[in-house]
Amino acid sequence: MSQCTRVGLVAVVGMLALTACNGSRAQGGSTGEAVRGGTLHVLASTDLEHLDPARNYVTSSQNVARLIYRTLTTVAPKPGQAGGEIVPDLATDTGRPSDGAKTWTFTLKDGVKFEDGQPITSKDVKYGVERSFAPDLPEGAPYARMWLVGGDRYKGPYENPGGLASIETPDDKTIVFRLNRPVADFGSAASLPLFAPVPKEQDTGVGYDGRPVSSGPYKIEKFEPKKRLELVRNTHWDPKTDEVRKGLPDRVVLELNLDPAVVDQRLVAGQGADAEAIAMEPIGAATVGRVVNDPALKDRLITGESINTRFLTLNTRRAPLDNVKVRQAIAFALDKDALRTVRGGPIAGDIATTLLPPGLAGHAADDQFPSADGKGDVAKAKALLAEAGLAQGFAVTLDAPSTAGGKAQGEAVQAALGRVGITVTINAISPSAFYSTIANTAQMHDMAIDGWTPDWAGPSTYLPLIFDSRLITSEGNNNHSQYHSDAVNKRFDEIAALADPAAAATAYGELAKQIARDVPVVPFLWDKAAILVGPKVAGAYGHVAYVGRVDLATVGLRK
Amino acid sequence: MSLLETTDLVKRYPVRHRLTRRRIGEVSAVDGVDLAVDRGETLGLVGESGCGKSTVGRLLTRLDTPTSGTVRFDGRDIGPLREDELRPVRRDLQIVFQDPFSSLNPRHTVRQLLSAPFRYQGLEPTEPVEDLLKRVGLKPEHASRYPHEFSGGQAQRIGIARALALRPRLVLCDEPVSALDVSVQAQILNLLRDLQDELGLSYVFIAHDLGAVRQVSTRVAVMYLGVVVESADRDALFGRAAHPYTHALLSAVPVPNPDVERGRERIVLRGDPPSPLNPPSGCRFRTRCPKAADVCAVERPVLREIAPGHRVACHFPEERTP
Amino acid sequence: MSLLSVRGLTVDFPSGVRAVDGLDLDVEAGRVLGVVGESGSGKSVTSLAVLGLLRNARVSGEIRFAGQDLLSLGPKAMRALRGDRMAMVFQDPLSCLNPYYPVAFQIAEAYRAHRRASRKAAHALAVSMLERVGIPEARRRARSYPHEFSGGMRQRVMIAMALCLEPDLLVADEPTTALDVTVQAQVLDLLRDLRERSGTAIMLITHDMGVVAGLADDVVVMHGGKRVEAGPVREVFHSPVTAYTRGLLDCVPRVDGPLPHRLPTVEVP
Amino acid sequence: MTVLPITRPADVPPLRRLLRQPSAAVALVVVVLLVLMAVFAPLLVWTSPTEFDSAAVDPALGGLPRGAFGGISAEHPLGVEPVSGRDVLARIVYGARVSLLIAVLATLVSVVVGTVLGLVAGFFGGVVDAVVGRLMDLLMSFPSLIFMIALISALPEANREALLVLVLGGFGWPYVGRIVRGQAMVLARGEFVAAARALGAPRRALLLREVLPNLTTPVLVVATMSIPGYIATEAGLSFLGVGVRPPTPSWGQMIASAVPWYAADPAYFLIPGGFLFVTVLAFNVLGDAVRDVLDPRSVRR
Amino acid sequence: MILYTARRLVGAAGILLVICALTFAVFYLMPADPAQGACGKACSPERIAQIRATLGLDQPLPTQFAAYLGGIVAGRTYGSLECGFPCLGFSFQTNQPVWDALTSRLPTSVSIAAGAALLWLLVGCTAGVVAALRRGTVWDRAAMIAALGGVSLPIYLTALLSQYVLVVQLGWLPYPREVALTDDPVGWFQSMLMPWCTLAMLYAGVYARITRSEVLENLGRDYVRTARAKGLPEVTVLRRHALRPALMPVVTIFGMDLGALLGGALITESVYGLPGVGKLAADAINSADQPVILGVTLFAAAFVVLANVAVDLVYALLDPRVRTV
Repeated sequence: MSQCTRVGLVAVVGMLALTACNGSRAQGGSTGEAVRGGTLHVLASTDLEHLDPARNYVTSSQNVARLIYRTLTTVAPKPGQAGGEIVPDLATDTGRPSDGAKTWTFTLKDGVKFEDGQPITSKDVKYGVERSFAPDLPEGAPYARMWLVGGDRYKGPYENPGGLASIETPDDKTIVFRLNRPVADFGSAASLPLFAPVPKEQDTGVGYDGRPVSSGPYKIEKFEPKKRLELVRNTHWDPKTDEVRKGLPDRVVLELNLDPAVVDQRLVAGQGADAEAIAMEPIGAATVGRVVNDPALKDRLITGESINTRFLTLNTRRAPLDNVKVRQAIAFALDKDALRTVRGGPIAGDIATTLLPPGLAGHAADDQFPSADGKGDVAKAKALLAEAGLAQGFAVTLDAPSTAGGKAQGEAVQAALGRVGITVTINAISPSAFYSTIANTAQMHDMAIDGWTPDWAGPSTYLPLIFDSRLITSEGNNNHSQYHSDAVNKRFDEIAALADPAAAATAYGELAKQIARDVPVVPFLWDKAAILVGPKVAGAYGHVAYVGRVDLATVGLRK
Repeated sequence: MSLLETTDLVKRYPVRHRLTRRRIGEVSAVDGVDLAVDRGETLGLVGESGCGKSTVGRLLTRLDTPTSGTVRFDGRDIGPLREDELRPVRRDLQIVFQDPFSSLNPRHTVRQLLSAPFRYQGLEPTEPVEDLLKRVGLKPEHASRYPHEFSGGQAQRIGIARALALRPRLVLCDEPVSALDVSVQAQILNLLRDLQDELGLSYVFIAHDLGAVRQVSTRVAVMYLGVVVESADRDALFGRAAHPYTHALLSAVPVPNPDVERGRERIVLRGDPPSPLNPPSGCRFRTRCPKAADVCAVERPVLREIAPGHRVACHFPEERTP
Repeated sequence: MSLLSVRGLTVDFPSGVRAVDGLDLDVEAGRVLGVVGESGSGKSVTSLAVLGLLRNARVSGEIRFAGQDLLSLGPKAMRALRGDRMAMVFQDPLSCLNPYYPVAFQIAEAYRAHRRASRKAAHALAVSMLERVGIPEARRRARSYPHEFSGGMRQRVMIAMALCLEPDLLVADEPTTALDVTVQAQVLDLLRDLRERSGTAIMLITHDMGVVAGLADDVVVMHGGKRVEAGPVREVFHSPVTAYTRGLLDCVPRVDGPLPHRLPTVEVP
Repeated sequence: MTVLPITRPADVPPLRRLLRQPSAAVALVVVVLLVLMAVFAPLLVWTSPTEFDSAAVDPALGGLPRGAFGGISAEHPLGVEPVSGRDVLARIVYGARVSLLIAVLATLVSVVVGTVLGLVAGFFGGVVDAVVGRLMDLLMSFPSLIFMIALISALPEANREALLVLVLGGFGWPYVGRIVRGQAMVLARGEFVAAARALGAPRRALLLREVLPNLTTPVLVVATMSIPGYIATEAGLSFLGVGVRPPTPSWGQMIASAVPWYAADPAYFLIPGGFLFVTVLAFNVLGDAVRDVLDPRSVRR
Repeated sequence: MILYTARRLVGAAGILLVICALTFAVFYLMPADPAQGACGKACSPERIAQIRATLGLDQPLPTQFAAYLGGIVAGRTYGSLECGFPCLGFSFQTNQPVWDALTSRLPTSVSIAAGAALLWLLVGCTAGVVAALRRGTVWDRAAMIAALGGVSLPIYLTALLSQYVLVVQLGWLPYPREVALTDDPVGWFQSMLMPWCTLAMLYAGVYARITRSEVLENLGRDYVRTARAKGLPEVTVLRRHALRPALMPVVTIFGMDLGALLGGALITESVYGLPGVGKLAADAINSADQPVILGVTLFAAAFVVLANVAVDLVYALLDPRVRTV
């Protein structure tokens, strides 16, 4: 869940960065065969938040981490929706459930080694998971803590060296997880970085973030946070044990924290070393025009699919937004097209009409607040406001990140709602404080620029997390709209009990329609990622698990 | 009783390092000075730069506070008075400064300048500005002008008019003519003399120009390195100077007469005045004195009377008569 | 022929002020000419004009030095004369000495500008000049900076600097005005002494009639940029022709002689 | 003896002397025009600076303005903002209000605080001077831009304009204070102050009647010279994202939002940038001329 | 002199202490809770409390401040983590020691500052001298107009314009990026050229004006007249007697500017995207990374304060009047 959230954060907050997802057909620029060798450059306008597997919970870092360490399972190295498929990585399969999916067993492959040649054992995986309980190492995915038996009391290996009993390692190849409830898609969760092995002797605590030990094709040669990461081959990685990663370039160099406009311009120019570079983030709106009008550039543009949905959250507890008619009026008044233009226009994605994006299982076509070109239906909105007795309008406050992109989206909302007499004041919040502010029920104002990406390509880490009223907490709250419906809560419990994932997905799709009628959020964009790569790059495609960013594990350079 | 009298007046200033602002010593600018000015009298205070005469002036008018010793004005010690207690005294005790331009606020008109004394004293003007101007030889229409529109001599007249506005009994003139051209000097000196005759003023006239001092003073005190070395009636001092320093001073003044200048025996002192930071022991003049003897280095000569009203601080005063 | 002969000298400033207006004067070799006047009389401007140190001013008339017409000389030739054959001493020795360099350096600099000499030789000469103008411990003091000297000593340094090339003409502009009387007497003595020994002609500019009386052979009285009166000192002082000169002589309060109740004042011509 | 009289060419009024310099006259005209533009903004443009015009931009091209030079047309004489299609002219005109108001008020704050503290420190010396002097040293040693950003982003959003004025003025006053202190120190030792003391003037009168009027010239000069600095700093802060809040337009904010667009739509940064440059230049030229006219030191040169 | 230097350094340390305290205080006004930020979204109150304890955020403010100061002089430990002298803490964002972050960014900032300073000194002082010597001529006027224009050019405008013209349109220069001088001197030069010129343009104007007025002032000094009266060649007069004293105030201002510049070429580095100390500060402020903000502020202030001390000492060394009592 937080994966999405964090993605949402990065995407909303990043200066006019576009996040994209769905429908990865585009192979632009990837004519020619990728060969082994060379140095791949990655130009990133963001930073790698954490490389420590216990803390790594942001898609861009996960994408990079896949080059460095392996997890029990991982996502399939395929473009489009196929990328959502979970495949074995360190383990021989995607996990064997038993005890009604309350016990999960994995067996490690033979011949897997750390960068120093030491074989990877199940104890290293167990230790890696245990680290994610340490308070010193926050920010990681919460699933181990939520689901493992005794996880609520365990404080990590530094404080409880005895380890967590619910993770068993009967031998060096086998690892067994005992859960406190049935979890049907634990195999998907096992693709998260916290299921990567960490050799206990080489654990440097907080410092591990700067130099995690490699189990994958590359190891860290040099890392300067917010500046540069240089990766070189890990000679102890055996390609025969790894069907996912190709490990083509000899070196991978990431330039971090660059200005997004500079990244775009360097890739547009594509000269020198930049010919062998790819962008980490989608192109900015300002670059769209040049790329669209230039066939050579268009050829180098990759459109990756994403399962990220952007929406405007409405606080259902604050008057007059507690009136569903007012919320519906806002849904009609919103100019989704203008909001999309802020993010780059059609290239940045499709105008959203449902909560679940088309790439996600359970998506069902629906549009309860239709308007021409997504520009809003002012007349209907006004009529609804009149019905609610607010024809003269009212004033609200919108929380938005204080970045250029955040402000621009805020202004677009401001201009659109102004058409129906709603005066919007933008409360610009520093990006670092943005999510903790709107996650605080006392601090969240009337509306917020918001969004969600599930942790894996299924709806189970989406709707229940943000619309179950029983999960509302005063701080760290995910139900930003503070939406409450007993009927919906009940339905969540029923769907969770379903054994068949497909049936569950369909049920979530139906439930999404029901929630949409109450308008706790107004979806406006299904992201896509339009990413530029250099002319010498081959085999690049956008990966749905990495919100449409280029799959680093497979990309290579042409001869 | 004298109108103004000082007893053992001492003023020391701390000396700070230029760069570090650290106190590195102390200058005795004034080191035990006794003076007295009687009503209607002009006391000339003469000496070279750095001898402490201007400091004495600031102490007499309480622009500075003495380190020790007393300043009695009309019998009252004004040394320890607070500024508000001093205010009434200031009506009787005024100053004329050296540089007429820097002593007149350039942002004020003559009218403002000349009414300021009354305003600051909280008094109704007793004399129109125009009358004050006329008294010092300026025209009434000058009242609306600013100081920089005047010549040096005229500006000094304004300074004098301001000092006289409150009808003081004593005016301290601190080098009132040394910034002026010779021809203007004479006018100002004449004006001061006329005003004294007219208003019965007492003056303390501080100057380095012995000729000007002789011209206006009734009594003269000579200072050297913070002490008075000789004091006497004007004629006694200029005619029968007893201190070697006074002698040297008088002999050094060039006289506008080629015959006198070429013929006369000149006493040319050697070297420069010592630093007041580290004055010589005993007699302060001994380092440059042609008559210095061993005793001078040991014993500080006291000011003693060698004739009625003629006092000198020297172990070997000149006994010549003209 | 005079060493310096000025005829019809006129100096105009861009502001429209005519500082000197048709001035004639002569300095004879080996003699001292006193130029007296009050402030604004144009005496200092005259001295600067003679040395060719006036900038932004129009100088006309004729200045002949040892037969050469200075106004027609180029800057290079003027520079060669300046400091070498004619030198100058100014009023305020503190501001006229560069605070950043030791005094000996500044003297040696003057010497080396005109004569080929090693640094060392020039320094030695500077030390000997300092000795000659009566600076005690000259060898040690040579390396001191101007601010470490007293006013009188600084003026001695200036004089040493002016005389180090044994000029034919020394222009002294109010050389003692900034000094105390006792020090002034020393400096006047020094000038008198130097002149007797070296035979340098001096053009002495001053407002002090006493200084002129003590040092000058001839005198020119100036007022408003014009020459009011000129002649041998004795003549001019004893029987001044103009009321202005008489006034200037009489208005100065004196330390000797009769004491008038009021001073005579000057009649401006 | 030659005494340099304090000459003050006051025969010609300062304003006329100012206008005699062609550059200063032009600068003054520019400044006056800018001020008029800011004051009468609503009369000059009818378009709202916050109104979106989606017809003026092309979403397919990422919101690039339709038409040449940033979408210059009869409707939008200076073009439109990419993406939103807001009118650039309207934003420039209203932005001038914000930029000028903040700069002028910040100058006012720094001048008032700087003059009062500098005057008191310079006049009284001693402990007061030591305290004020230390405070000024401290503030001038601050990496002020970094600290300003941290401070502004730390403080509540309540009123950004007022906050900017206070922060700019708060960090700016030592530069006024230092000059005033120096002058006050010289003036306090001056003979005309001694003369006033000798006349029995109370301290208040010494400060207000004797010393203060003589500070008007340096204060006026430093005030004029500091306005362009504040305009540029405000724009810089807006540029770095801690300026006035959207949708209030400010020039710095406009330039900041133009950064990603500079290659695609150069007109979008050239127009506000040009206005900013001309404004700062005009104030600089004017400040320079004011100093020449009022500061006797520079007259002498 | 040694005593004086020591005293000045103690004074400087005092100022830094106050700056440190103020910055520390300001950080606690910030809305972002570092513990919450570090914890992420799925975060329980207990977990936040644990993080607070590890970071020492649960201590009273003065205690935290004292611990911080202690770290600077002697190093400290955070839980299991050793932070050696001079410890400015660890970045909340990257866990990198702040000291390492600063020092790794210093070469870029030094490259920018030093090159720009050299350029503006050369251009500014030359223009100032020429303007002073050719006072009132076209040269003078042109130099002064250019100077005023340069001073009035906001950095971000110059930066964008130069980048648009030289990089985008003409392609004469590559996009500035971080290149080590030792790795690729040509690339380093190409990358630095625009930042240098941009900064130099801003400062050169100031220096031209200061130099001009100082030279003019010195040309009017009596000792220059003396030098001419001595018959010195005009070149010597200018060099020795007009320029040298004129450079004193230039040195003073230069020292302070350089100190300030090293501390934060915030806008230049941000616009050109160069990872210097200024960029570090901007990023840290955006992410409410308290230890980094504190570190950069102190670091920058230290440069300013030390530059002040250095300038005074240089002044004392250069000016004989100050040197001897």
